[in-house]
Amino acid sequence: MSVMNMARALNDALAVALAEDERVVLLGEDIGRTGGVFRVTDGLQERFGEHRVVDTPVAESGIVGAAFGMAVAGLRPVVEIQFLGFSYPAYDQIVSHVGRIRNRSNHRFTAPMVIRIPFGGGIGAAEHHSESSEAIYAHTPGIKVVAPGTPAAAKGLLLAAIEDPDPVVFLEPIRVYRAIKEEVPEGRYTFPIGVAEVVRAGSDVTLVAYGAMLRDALQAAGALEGDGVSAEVIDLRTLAPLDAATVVASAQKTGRVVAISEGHRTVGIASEIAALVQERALYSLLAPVERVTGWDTVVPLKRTERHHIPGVGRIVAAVRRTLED
Amino acid sequence: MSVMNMARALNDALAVALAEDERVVLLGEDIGRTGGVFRVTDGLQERFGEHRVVDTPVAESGIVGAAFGMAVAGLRPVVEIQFLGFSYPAYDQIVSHVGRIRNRSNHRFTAPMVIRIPFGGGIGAAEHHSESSEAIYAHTPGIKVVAPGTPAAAKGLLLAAIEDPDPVVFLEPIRVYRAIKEEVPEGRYTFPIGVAEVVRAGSDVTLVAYGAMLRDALQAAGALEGDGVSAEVIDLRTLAPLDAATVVASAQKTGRVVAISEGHRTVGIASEIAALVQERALYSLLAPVERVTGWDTVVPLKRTERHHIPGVGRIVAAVRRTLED
Amino acid sequence: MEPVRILDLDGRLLGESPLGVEEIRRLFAAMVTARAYDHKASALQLQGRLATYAQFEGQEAVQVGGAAALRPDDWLVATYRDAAAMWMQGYPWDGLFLGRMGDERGGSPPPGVNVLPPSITVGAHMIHAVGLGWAERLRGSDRVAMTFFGDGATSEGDFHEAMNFAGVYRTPTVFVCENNGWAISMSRDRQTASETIAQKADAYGMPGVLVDGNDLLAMFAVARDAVGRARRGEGATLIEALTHRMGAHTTADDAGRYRAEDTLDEWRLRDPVDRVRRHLQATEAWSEAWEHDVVSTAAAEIEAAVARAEGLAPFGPGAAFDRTYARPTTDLEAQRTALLRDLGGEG
Amino acid sequence: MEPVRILDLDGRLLGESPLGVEEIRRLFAAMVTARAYDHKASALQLQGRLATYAQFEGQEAVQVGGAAALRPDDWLVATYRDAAAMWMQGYPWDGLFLGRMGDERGGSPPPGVNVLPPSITVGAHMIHAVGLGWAERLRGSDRVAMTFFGDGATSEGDFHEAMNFAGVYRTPTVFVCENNGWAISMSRDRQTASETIAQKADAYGMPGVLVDGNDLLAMFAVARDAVGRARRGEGATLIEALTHRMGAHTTADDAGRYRAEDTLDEWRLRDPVDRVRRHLQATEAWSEAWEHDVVSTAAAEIEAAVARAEGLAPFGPGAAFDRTYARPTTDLEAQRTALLRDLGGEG
Ligand SMILES: Cc1ncc(C[n+]2csc(CCOP(=O)(O)OP(=O)(O)O)c2C)c(N)n1
Ligand SMILES: Cc1ncc(C[n+]2csc(CCOP(=O)(O)OP(=O)(O)O)c2C)c(N)n1
Ligand SMILES: [Mg+2]
Ligand SMILES: [Mg+2]
Repeated sequence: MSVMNMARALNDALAVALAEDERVVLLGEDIGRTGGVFRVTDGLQERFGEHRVVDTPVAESGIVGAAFGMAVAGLRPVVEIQFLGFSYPAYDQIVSHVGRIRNRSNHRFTAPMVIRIPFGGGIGAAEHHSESSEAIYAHTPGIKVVAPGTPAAAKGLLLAAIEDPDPVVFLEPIRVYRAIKEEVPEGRYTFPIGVAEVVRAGSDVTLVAYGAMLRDALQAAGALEGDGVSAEVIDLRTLAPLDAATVVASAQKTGRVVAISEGHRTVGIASEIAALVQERALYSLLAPVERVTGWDTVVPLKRTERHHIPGVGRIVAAVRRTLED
Repeated sequence: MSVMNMARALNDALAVALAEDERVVLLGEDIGRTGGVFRVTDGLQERFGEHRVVDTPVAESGIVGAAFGMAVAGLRPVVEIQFLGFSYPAYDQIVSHVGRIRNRSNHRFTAPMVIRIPFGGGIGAAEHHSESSEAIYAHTPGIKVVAPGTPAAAKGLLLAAIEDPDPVVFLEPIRVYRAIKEEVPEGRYTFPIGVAEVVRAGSDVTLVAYGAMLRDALQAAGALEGDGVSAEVIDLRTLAPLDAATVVASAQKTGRVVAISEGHRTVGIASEIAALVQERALYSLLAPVERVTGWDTVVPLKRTERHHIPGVGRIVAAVRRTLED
Repeated sequence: MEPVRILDLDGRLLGESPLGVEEIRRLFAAMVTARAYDHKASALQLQGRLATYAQFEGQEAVQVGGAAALRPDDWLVATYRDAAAMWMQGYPWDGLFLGRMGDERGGSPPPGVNVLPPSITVGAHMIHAVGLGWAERLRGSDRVAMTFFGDGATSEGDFHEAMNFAGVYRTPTVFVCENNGWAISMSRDRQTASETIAQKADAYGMPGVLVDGNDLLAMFAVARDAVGRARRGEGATLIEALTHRMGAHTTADDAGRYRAEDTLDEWRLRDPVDRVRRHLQATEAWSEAWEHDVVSTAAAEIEAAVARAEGLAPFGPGAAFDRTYARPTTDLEAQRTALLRDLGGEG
Repeated sequence: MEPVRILDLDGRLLGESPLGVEEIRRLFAAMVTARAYDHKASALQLQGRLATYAQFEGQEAVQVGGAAALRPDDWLVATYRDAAAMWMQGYPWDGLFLGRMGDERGGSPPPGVNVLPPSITVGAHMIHAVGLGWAERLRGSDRVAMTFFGDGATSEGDFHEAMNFAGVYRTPTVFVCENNGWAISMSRDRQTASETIAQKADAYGMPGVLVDGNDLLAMFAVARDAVGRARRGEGATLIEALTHRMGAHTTADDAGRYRAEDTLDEWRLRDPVDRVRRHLQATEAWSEAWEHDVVSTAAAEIEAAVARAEGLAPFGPGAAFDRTYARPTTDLEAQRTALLRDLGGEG
C-alpha cells in the first residue's frame, strides 16, 4: 500500500500490465517521451521501450484503427486519446469496428483493447477540452464504459479493463487526476467492471454519481448530514453495463434519487438512471428522480465554466426538492 | 394537393427550396445522376445543374466540413449522407464544428445547414445500413434533430429545416420512404420544428413514437381499440429540442406512457421520455413508463432483424403491462 | 506512369512469366470458380435468396492474382466486392453466401483462416490491416497483411491515416487499390484530381505501383514483390490495379443512369479470364475438355456451398444477446427475457 | 526539393524582392507587433491572467508574409498558434486575448472581418476553408480562403479530405502548412515518412511549394502566387513553410522532455525578424530610432488590447443558453431558470 493520486495509480496499473503481460502495448499522441498530457504514462517508454509504448502521429482514427488490428491479432493494446473531444474523429472506428467485430464475426474475431480518455471539465481548459459526452459511448453496443472516481478504483478498474475480453472505453476524470490521494494496493488487483459501489450508506436519499462528480456527491452528503439528512452515495464506476440492481435497491430503500452527471442533460446518463429507477422502483418513489447535470449547451470556457459543471450547491438543492415533494 | 410517398414529398421539398432560394445547394454521394440511394434527389441535378446538386467523393467528414464552410459563407447547404451508419466518420465535424460555431463565435458565425440521413432498419440491408443511433445526435448541443414519420410532415419539416437559422440533422425513416402515401400540399409550407403532434387522441395510455415506429404505434392503437383500450398516439417529429410539454400533458391525462424507439435502449430517446415524464408527471403515473426499443446489441442482419425492431406485438404487450400495474 | 503488364490482350507474354504453367492453370481455374460464384450470387439475389449483392465480374485477376501472392497464414482485410480474394485466402464460399443471406455466421471463417469479414464501411478497414501486420511484427512473426479497397475508398480520411501509419512504422502491409473506374455513380476522374492513385504512395514515403489489373500475371508479379518487401521488413507498398466493374455497383443499382453501355466494350476485350485462356491456348496447356471440367467442378463446388449456407437454420431470436460480449451482461439477459416474453405474447 | 528563398541569412537578396521598401517596413513592424503580443500573452499566462497559451515565436514570417498576400475581404481559417496571421487579416488583439482568457466573445471578430475563431481541433478546419472558398465561387465572388495548419495536422484524415475536395472542385484555397518541426513532442520526421509535406500536393493534382518560412519575402512571394492562382480560378495550392517553434508547445508543455536545447541554436540564426532587420539595415531603410518607435507603438497597442479584454465583464451565468441556438429553446429556458434558482440557493 502506498498513498497516491489517480494519475500515479493509473501509471502503476499500466506498469503492472506491461510488466506482466507482453501482449500489452500502449499507443497514443505524446505518451512516450513526455509521458502524456497528464503524465499518466510517465516513464513507461523509458522502462518498456519504444515498441511497447508508442508515440503516434496526430490521427485519432488511425490510432484506434491500428490498435483494433493489433487486438484482433492477439495483442492487448491500450490507447490514450488526449481528451474526450478528440475521440470524435475516432468515433466511427470505435462504434463501427471496435464495438462490433465480435458480433460481425460471431465471436471468431474479438478486439480486447482499452481506450483511455481523460474527460470532464473544471480546469478552465480550451474549447473541446472539457467534454463529458460519455453518454454516446454508453449508448454503443459491444463496448464497456468505465469511469472511476478514486485512485484505488482507477487502478483496479484499469487492470480489469485490460484483462477484459471486450473493448473498454476508460474515462479518467481530469480534475481528479491530482486532486485526491488515497491508499492504493501494490501490484495486480482488479475491481469488477459492471459493479457499482455504495460508498456511503444513508436512508433518506440516494445520490448516484461517477467520475469527478463523486467527490461533489460525497461533499453534498456531508453537508446534508449537518442538516439531518442521511444521504446514500453510489459510485457507479461502470456506465455500461450499468449496475441497475445496486441503484434500484438503494432507490427502493430511500425513495428518493438524485442522478448526477457532468454530461449534457438530454439523453444523458442521468436520463438512463431516472428511466431505470421509475421502471423498477416507481412505487417506492417519494419524489421524482432529480437529474443534476451539465446543461444542453457547449461547456462554457474558463470564465463561466463553473455554472455548467454541477457543484455541491446544485446537488444539495436537488436533494432538498426531493424532500419537499 | 397530390398523393405521394415520403421519398417524393422530400424530393418536392428540395425542388421547392432549390427553386425559391438560390443559396440552397445539395451535396452528397451519388445524389446527382443516380438521384441518391433512395432516389430522394431524383431529377434535381438535371433541373438545377451540377453546381447546385453536387456529387461528391466518398468522404463524409469532407462533405459535412465543406458544407459547414459553405453555410458559414452564407449558403444553405443540404447534405445527404447515404445511411446513418456512414455519418459516423463525420461525427467530429457535426459535433465539434457544425453544432458549435454559433457558441464558439458568440453568434458572429452560424451554420444554417441540413444533414439529411436515411435511418432505421427493416429492409434487410447489409451491416451498418440499419442504424438508429439518433440518440447520439439528440445529445449534442447546438443542433436540432428532426425525424418525420409521414410524407406531409416530411416535406413541411424539411422546408422548415432548410429555413432554420441553426443546423438540423434530418432523419428519414428508410422503410417508410415508399410505404405510406398521403395527400401532400403543393409548394412551400412548413411544419414547426420542436413541436410534437397528437395524431390520435385517447384516454388510457399514451404511445410516444417517431419515424418508422409511428406506423406501428398507430397500428397498435388500432388493435388496442378492439380490446377497449383507448390509446393516444404522439408523433414526436423533433427529437431535439423535444416537445416535453405535449408528452407530459398527455401523460398527465392518461397516466400511462409507452415510449417507442427503434434505437438502442440504454441512454436512448425512450430513456429521455421516461426521465421527463417521471420528472414532471410522477404523481399522475398509474404505471411505470414502458420503454419499447431496439436492444443494446448491433442490429442483427436480415435473417433475424425482425426480433430487434419493435413491432406492434411488443407495443401492445407493453401497453398491457401498464394496464396490469 | 505506365502500368506493369506481362500479358498483352491476346495473351502473349511481354516479359518473363512469374508463374509456371501449372500455377497459371490453377489460377485460371480459380478465376473461373470465382466467376461462377459471382454469377450464382447474382442469380440467387434475383430469386430473393440473397440480399443486395455487389458483383465483381471483370475484377477476378486483381483478386486472384493478388491473394495468390500470400502465404496461407497471412492476413487479408477486404471489402464487400472481394469474395474472390477472400476465398483464395481460405474463406469458404458458404460463409460468403451466408453473409449475403443476412446471417452473422457468414462473418466467421474457420480457425486458421486469417481473413476478416468483408468491410462494408468504405475506407475504415485499411488501418486494420496496418494494425494486424504491426502486431505480427511486434511479436516476431513474419506474417504480412494485405488489404483490398476501391478507388472511391481512397477519398476517405482513413485511407490517408492508414497509409501514413504504414509509412511511419514501416508495417508489413500491402495496399491493393482495385481501381474499377467507379464508386457507385462517381467515375474515377471525379473522385480525385491526381492522375493516378499509385502516385499517392509518394505522399507517405512508400513505393506505388501501377499495374494492369486485368492481367493475372502482372498482378501476381507486383503482389509477390510487395509481399516480399513486407515480409523482409522493408515496409508497405501501394498497388493500383487498373480494372473495371463490368456489372452495376450492386444488384440494387441501375448503372444505366450514369454509365454508357458502350464504355464497357473496350473492357470486354480485356477480360481477365479470356486473356489467360488465350495465353494457355497458345502454350497448349488448355483444352476445351479441361476448361469444361474446371467449369463443372466449379459449378458443383458453388452449388454445394449454397446448399450448406441455405441448410443452416437461422439463429433463434435471442442470439444477438450472445454475440455482443464474451458473456451477456445482466442487462442483456434481462432484454432477452423481455424479448422472449413478448414473442410468446405474440405467438 | 529546395525551398524558395529570397533573403539569405544575412538579409541579402537572392532574387528580386516581391515587395517595395515601404511594404517591407510595414511587415517588419507587423512582425515586431506580433512578437510583442506573443511575449505579452506568455507573461500574462504566467501571472494567471490567461489560460494555457500556444506561443508562435519564430513563426512570424510565415503568418505575416502569408496573410499579407490576402485581400481584406478574403477568408482566413487558422489555428490556436496563428494569432499573427489572424490579426493581419483584421482580427483584433483584444479578441485574441479574450479567447485565451476563456471568454466566448474572443471568437467573435468585428463584422467584415472574415476570419473564423482559431481552430482548436487539429486538422478539422482546413475543409472549412475549402467550403468557404467554394461558396464564394458559387455566388460569383472572387474571394479566396487561406488556411494555416501545422505539420502534425497533416496526419489527420481531414487534411486528406480537404486537399482532395480542393483538388476535385478546384476551389480557391491556399493551404499553408506551418511546418515548425514539432507536433507537441513528435518531431516532423516521425509524423510522416514523406520527405516533404509539399510533395503531398501531388496526390491531389495540386501544386506544392516548399518555402523558407523564416524568410518574409519568400513567404510573401509564394503566398501571393498561390492567392493569385486561386483568385483566377486556377485552383488550390499547398505551401509548406519551413519554420521552427522556438518555445514549448504551450505554456503547459515542458519541451525539455523531448527537445535538446541546442537544436534551437541554428534556428536562432534564422530568426525571421532579425533577417528582415538586416535586410532593411543594408538598404538604409532602418534606424534604431525607427525600430524603437515601432516597438513602443506595438507595446502600447498590445497593452491597450489587454486592457480592453480584461475590462470586459464576464458573461452572466445564463449566457450559454443564449449562444446555443438563434433563440433559446423552451427546454434551455427551463434549464436557465433551474440554474438561476440553484445559484440563488447557493448565494
Ligand atoms: C463510410 C461509407 N460511406 C459510404 C458508403 C456507401 N457506399 C458503399 S460502396 C460505395 C462506393 C465505393 O466505391 P469504391 O471504393 O470504388 O469501391 P467499389 O464499390 O467500386 O468496389 C459507397 C459510397 C459506405 N458503405 N461506407
Ligand atoms: C483532433 C485533435 N487531436 C489532438 C489534439 C491535441 N493537440 C493539440 S496541438 C497538437 C499538435 C499539433 O501539432 P501541429 O499540427 O504540428 O501544430 P503546432 O502545435 O506545432 O503548431 C495536438 C496533438 C487536438 N487539439 N485535436
Ligand atoms: Mg470502385
Ligand atoms: Mg507543428
